[in-house]
Amino acid sequence: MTQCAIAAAGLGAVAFGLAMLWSRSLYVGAVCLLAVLLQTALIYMLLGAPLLGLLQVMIYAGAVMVLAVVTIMASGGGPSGERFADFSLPRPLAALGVLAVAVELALTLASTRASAPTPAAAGLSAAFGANLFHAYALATEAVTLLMFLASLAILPDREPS
Amino acid sequence: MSGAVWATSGALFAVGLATVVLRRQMLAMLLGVELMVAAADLALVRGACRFMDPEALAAVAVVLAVAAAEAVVGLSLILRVLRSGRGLDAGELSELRG
Amino acid sequence: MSLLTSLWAVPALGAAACALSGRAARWTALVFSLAALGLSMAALRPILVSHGAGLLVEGGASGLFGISYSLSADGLSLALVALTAFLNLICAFASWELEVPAGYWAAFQALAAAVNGVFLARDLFLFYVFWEASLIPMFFIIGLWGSDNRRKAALKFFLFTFTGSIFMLLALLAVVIAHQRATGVWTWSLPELTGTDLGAGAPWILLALMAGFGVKVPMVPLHTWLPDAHTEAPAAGSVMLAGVMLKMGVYGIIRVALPLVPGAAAAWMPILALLAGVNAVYGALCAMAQTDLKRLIAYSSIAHLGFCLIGVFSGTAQGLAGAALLMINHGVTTGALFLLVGFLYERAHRRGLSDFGALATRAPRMAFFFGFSILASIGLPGLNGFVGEFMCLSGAAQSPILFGGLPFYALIGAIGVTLAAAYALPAFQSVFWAAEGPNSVSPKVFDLGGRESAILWTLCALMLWIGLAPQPWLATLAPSLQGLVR
Amino acid sequence: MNAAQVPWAAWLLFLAPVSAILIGMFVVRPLKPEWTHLPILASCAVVTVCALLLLQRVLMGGSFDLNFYRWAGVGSWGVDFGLRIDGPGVAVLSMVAVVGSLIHLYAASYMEGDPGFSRFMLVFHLFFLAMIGLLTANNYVQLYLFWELVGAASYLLIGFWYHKESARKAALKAFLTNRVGDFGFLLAILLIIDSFKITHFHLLYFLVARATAAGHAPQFLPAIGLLLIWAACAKSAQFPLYFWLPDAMEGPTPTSALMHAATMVTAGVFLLVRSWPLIAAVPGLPDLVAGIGAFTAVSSAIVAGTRKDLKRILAYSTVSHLGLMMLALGLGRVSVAIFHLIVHGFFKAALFLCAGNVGHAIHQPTANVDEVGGWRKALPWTYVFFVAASLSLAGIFPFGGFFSKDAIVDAAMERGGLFALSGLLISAGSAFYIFRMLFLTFHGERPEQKGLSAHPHESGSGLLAPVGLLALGAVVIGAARPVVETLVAGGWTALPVGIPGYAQTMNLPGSTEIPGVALKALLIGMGMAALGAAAAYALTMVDAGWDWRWRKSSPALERVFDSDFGWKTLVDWFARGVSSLADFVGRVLDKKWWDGAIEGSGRVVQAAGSLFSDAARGRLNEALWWMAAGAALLLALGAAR
Amino acid sequence: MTGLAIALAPQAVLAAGVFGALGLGLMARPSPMWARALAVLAPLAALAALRLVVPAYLPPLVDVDFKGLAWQLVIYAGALPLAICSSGDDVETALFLGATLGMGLLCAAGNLVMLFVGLEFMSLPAYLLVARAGAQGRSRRLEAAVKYFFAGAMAGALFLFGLALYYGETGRLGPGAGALGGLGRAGVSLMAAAALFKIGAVPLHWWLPDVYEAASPEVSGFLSTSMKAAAVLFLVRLVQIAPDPMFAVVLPWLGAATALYGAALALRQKGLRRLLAYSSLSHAGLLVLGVGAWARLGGDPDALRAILFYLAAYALMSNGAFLFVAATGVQTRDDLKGWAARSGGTAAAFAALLFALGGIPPTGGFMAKLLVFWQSLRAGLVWPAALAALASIVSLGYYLGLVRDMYFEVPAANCAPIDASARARERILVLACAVGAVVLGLAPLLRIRP
Repeated sequence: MTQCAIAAAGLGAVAFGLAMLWSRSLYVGAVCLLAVLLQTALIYMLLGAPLLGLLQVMIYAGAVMVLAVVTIMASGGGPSGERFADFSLPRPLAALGVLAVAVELALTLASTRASAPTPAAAGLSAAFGANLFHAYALATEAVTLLMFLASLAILPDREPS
Repeated sequence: MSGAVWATSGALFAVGLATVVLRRQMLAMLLGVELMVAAADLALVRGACRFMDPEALAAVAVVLAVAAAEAVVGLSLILRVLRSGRGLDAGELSELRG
Repeated sequence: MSLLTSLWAVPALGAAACALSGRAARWTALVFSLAALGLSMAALRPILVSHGAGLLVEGGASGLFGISYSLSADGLSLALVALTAFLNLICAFASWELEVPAGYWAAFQALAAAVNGVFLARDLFLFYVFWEASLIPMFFIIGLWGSDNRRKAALKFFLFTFTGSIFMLLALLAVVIAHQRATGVWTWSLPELTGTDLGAGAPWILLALMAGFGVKVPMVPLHTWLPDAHTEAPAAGSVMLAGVMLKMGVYGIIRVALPLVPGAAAAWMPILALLAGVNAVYGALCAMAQTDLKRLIAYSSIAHLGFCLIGVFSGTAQGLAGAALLMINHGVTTGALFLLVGFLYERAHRRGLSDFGALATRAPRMAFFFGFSILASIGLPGLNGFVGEFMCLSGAAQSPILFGGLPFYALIGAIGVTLAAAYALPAFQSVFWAAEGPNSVSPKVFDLGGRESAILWTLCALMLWIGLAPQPWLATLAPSLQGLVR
Repeated sequence: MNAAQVPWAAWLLFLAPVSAILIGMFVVRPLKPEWTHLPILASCAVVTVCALLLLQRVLMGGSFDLNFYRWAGVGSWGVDFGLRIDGPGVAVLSMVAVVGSLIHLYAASYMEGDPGFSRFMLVFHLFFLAMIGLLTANNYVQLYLFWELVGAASYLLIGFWYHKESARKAALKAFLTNRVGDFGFLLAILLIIDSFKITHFHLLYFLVARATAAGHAPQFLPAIGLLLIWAACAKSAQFPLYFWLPDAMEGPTPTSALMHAATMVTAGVFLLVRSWPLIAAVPGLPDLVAGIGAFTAVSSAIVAGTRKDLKRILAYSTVSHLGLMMLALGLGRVSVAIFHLIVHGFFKAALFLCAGNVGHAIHQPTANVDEVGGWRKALPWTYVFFVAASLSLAGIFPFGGFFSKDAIVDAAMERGGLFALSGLLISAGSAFYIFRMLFLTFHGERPEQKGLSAHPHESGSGLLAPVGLLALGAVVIGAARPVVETLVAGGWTALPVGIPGYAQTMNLPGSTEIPGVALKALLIGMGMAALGAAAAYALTMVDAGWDWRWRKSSPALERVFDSDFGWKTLVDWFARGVSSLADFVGRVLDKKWWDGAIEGSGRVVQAAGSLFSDAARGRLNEALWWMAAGAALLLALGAAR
Repeated sequence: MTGLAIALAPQAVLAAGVFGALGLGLMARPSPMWARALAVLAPLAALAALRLVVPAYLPPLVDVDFKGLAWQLVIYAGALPLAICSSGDDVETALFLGATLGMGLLCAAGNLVMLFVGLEFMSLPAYLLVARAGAQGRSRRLEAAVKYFFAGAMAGALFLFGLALYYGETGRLGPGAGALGGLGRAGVSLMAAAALFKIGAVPLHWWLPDVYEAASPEVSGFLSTSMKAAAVLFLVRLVQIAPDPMFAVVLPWLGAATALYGAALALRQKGLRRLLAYSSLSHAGLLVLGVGAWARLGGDPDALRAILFYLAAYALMSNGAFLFVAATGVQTRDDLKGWAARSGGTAAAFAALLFALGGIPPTGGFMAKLLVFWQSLRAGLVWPAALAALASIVSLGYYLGLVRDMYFEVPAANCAPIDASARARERILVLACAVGAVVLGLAPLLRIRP
């Protein structure tokens, strides 16, 4: 049962992704991305990592997407002109290049044995929480400092002395 | 049917890549990057659950934070370019060449 | 600071001293040149006493990666070091009245230091470092104080030699690696490396080494930098370039290329000897076609070194000794010729054969010295040019390499000797004897002064001395080449 | 025999000229250039005395061969320099010394007032020293050294009046032709060292004799012989390489007299005499030498008869007489060849100096047949000396020339066949051209000639005395026949050398005795000479205008004679070929193609650089596309295996 | 916890530095002197702390070994010039220290996640530093920063997806995964792409010239030395953690191609900074060749020592070159004409640096190139070494071209005289770097152990 739920969520995510790619206006793109993120959070929960799903929703869907929407509003991102960038080589060829990457990925993924899904262990998310602050303590601290540094980006430039 | 998760993450990654490479507006490209990272996280989580490995989950959490930081930096840079009057179009940015 | 180290360290210090001494740079240069000459004589004395058999070795503690600071000197290398010191002194005198910055004198001292380093190095790494380091001072000498299109010539000179020597570096590395694979020891010292089994790669390594040294000698296909570099360099620069830097190539072949890959060298010797023969004839033919006096002398250098290589590749005792002596002779004779062309250029700022006429009446001394040097250069017996060429050709005649049973290389060499007169004398005639042409600048040429004559008298005396009594010179040079005799 | 026992005369032979040149150059020339000739004349005197003393010593059997010092040597290979005073050497040496001194005397007054006087005298004496060295060398390398020095001196002297274009061209032609000859000589020396390991004459004679006796002559002996003949042909102006001698007349008359008549040109014959055992050991070579000699002699005698310039007539005459010497040598008569060399030295020098006086009479370096005529009265002394010398040249009985020239003709007759015919033709020919010159210059004014209107005046005593002595010598020299005979006989005999079994005298490949005056030879020789003289008289005195008439009537024929039967045009064509080859190699092949290709490679790299940098148009999307493509490439490579 | 503190002492010091810089921001009117002092003190303290560190392996994230320590030494030393010449703006100092800290973390990374965190930690502040630092050319710097950001973000995403694939196959985030199947190898390839992006290998190099040209010279110097060293270590660690035969084959040829590409393009550049950027690309190619040789030799310590020596020498040379641009304000090659006549001292130093960059013997540059050629020949990579040799010949074309412009050309008529006192700090540093580069050349004889 969870399997078809996962599949459905997956399909939904891909659909919204494609919508984001094709959407002319940035608003629609942002909303589609939000939907994709929610779908993946759902998949996390289905796979047995509810805490992570919650984290995803909180950090990603919440903070990041809000920032994105605000920026789009600031830039007046209504339906603007040309959707795709122009390339020195003709555009379909450019698309073909990207397609090649996708095909390669699909091939490598297809070659993996589809192993049977094991039901998520009960205590996984608990262990995950503890692990975050013991084994990966260094990483978490480093990341928090990184976020703090990233916030410096907002400070305006020094007026040229 | 865990292959489905692989399929979705692969597809999402491809779409994200297409968005980054093909779209003209920088903001859309940024969204594309976020999509690619989400796809990678999905694959990681699937692996973590399969191997019952809390470490991988912690890794995904860390990656989420990093992606957030990255988004902040990206958005601020794009805004600054916007405010300096060069618009959202990536094609405009070709003063440095040769 | 032991003797051999001082041989290259003193000129190096001299370079620094000249750079710092501003106006009095020429005096510092003179002092250091004299010191260098004295030191080289002191080093040469034990060799002379023991009839050229001695070998001085110095240093040797192995540093990092098997590299060790070790020098060695025998008859040949000390003779070349003495030649460098002598020519450096001559150049100091020759450019005494030029108004040039201190850098000019520093560059010459640095050049002498680097070249001495090449002749004394026992460690291949040290050999390569000095080999490339000698390019920098010459690059500046040609570039800064050369004549009109000196920039292109300087860059072409540097790039040409660098290209050759970078492939030489790869070859040296291959030998060092092969040695380590065989013995498990990293070492760059030449005596230990000779005789390593290089297996299938030997011909390639020989080719790369010959490319590196061939550019410097120059061997014909790799020679096109020489005419430009010589024509654009200042007088003293051409003297040092022709007198000493070309010998680094031949010294490299004798000391590094042939001993390192004896098997491949023996197999390829006929081809190499043929190339040497081509060098001699090709250089003479090109010289006949030149209209610029200095360019003509440059091509004559190619021809002379073609004989030198015939002697080296003949593999006979007198061939090798003749080649070594020819290196010294060429330094003296071509040095004198370049000085004369330099003095001519100082006065009239022109070098074309048709730019002058009837200089014999205006400048009889210059005519005498130029005639004397030209005769020495084309190998008139009794002067120094003949001794070297005769022994090289005699070596070629007796050499085991035969081309269809005939001493073919002696034949090519003899043709080269004959052609020598065909380019040298017409040049002498058109500058000194022919009547003044329409655009002749002869009126601006006044005769040589006392200083210039003194320099040229010493060179002419040396030419005559080596021509009539070469035996003491041969005694010091020959023993150090025993190894290559087949 | 060590250095101490060497007679002081031998030392002085070299010391005098060297010190004279050094004093002249460093002391006299800077102070008083016009006195340069004084130390030089003194040295000439000393050299003459020494030469005669050495002659007397060798006659008494005192010849020696000694190595002084090792010139250059490495391991087993070595060349020593030394001195060899023996029969042929000292014979030619004394002729050179006597004739040379007289010509120096003549030159001192002839060149007076010339701006380059001191330069001339110094180089003139340098040549003299080189000639001495050549004659007394005891090995091939030392001989080659002086051989080249003589060539260089002749270059400087022919080109003495360098403001004249023709003199410069002649000097260069002379030197380059000699260089071509020396190419052969150098190769010969190299092969000698390769085959015999030594270059000393007397050791070589012994080794060659032993080798030929044992039947296994070294592989390169024929080549060595041929190359030596090639060198001799260049220096002694024989057929293939003679064309430089007539042009060498551009030099001042003393030069022509000393070098291009008496001494330098005979060096080639002397070389063949020195290496005669080597050449005789190879079956075909002596006949080749004789053939070349005969052909050159006949052809140049004919051409001499057609020349207008006096000195050129004498030049072709010299070529002819050298051919005679080669012929004598080829026929095996070594001493006859040397004797004719000595006699020829005297009368040809006298003739040249007379020609010099004739030119001097009208203040020109040389005179043309048109500018002279009927000067018997105006230049009485010159006329007398000219007659004496020309009689000696023609080989008329009592005069010196008869004894040597007819000995050759006699040998030719004895050999018979073509050589006999050429012998007769030469006798007639030489009589014809010398008497034609005599009659045209001194007898019968002709309308085509300026004659007395050029109001010539006799030269001063300084010029006449040396000519007189030489003319006297030309007449008297015939008596020296037995002296030369004994000298040459000792030429190749053993000299005290430490090789065991060397003591015995070698059997001489050629006969050294000079036949006495055979009646048959007398008649034939005199007959042909008379015939030649009569023809000359007929074509110059009886039909006075003949000389000019045939030139106008058949200009084509004149062109044939001018170009020496087409040989000169062939040589010019070859010279132009070589220089155009050099131009092609030097300018097109080296500069344009090869150098251009190398510099071109630099431009190729720059073009590649600009191609890439145009591709980088700085667009962000394109950059990312390339990144994606790069990642795809790595993926493909990663998954490939 | 204490073990971690000791193992990561230098990183801790830098973190304190970052907090200090941020603290400065809070003060009302912070005088630039404080920020500048902090910028210099922090790396020096880190260098001092480096001596305390004892190599330790603290699973899963941290693995400090001699290699890591040596690399940190080179990175912090490479960061000093930018620290000394910093403009005293506290935000800039924070960003600079943050980037340096990121590199430190990367050196201590034990597994792929920490490697990724280190990568991002050093990249993000770098994007901002490029956008912010520097006096003029603000719009060009912004454009460069955006390009740098997007390229970096995409590389990060590629790395992540590669990590996911690798984890999907092996179930491990760290070393010790044994032979890899198809999925694992694909993952490794993607991760390698991210590393090669950071170094600037050919297909992934497009950002490098624009960033180095637009950023202020000191920042470019910092990026081209310390950042490149970190990127090389990133590749080395990646090869160590996930060894794959693909590296030994692809890296040498990719390195040779990058070297040739960089040299060919630098040959025709008119702008001096863009020329130095492409020359840095060419040197990156040689480094990749070095890593390829090291991978092919199966992780031979000698090969690693060669790479490290190259990075140390390059740190001196590249910083020196960019500082010369900063000190003299030279924009194009024509401004450089006749420079020796106008200011001898800096011209001589720059000439020495150019000779070093070109690999001419008495200098460190030659020693570095020799070692890389040596190791690649040892690994049997004859043809890539020959191509790299060809590249260094082409590179001489422009290095010597610059020396020719400086010395042999006549200065343009209307050029203003140079006052030697301006930007004294940069001039002194250029001289110091030049002397360092030459002394390093004699390393083997003076037994300096890299």
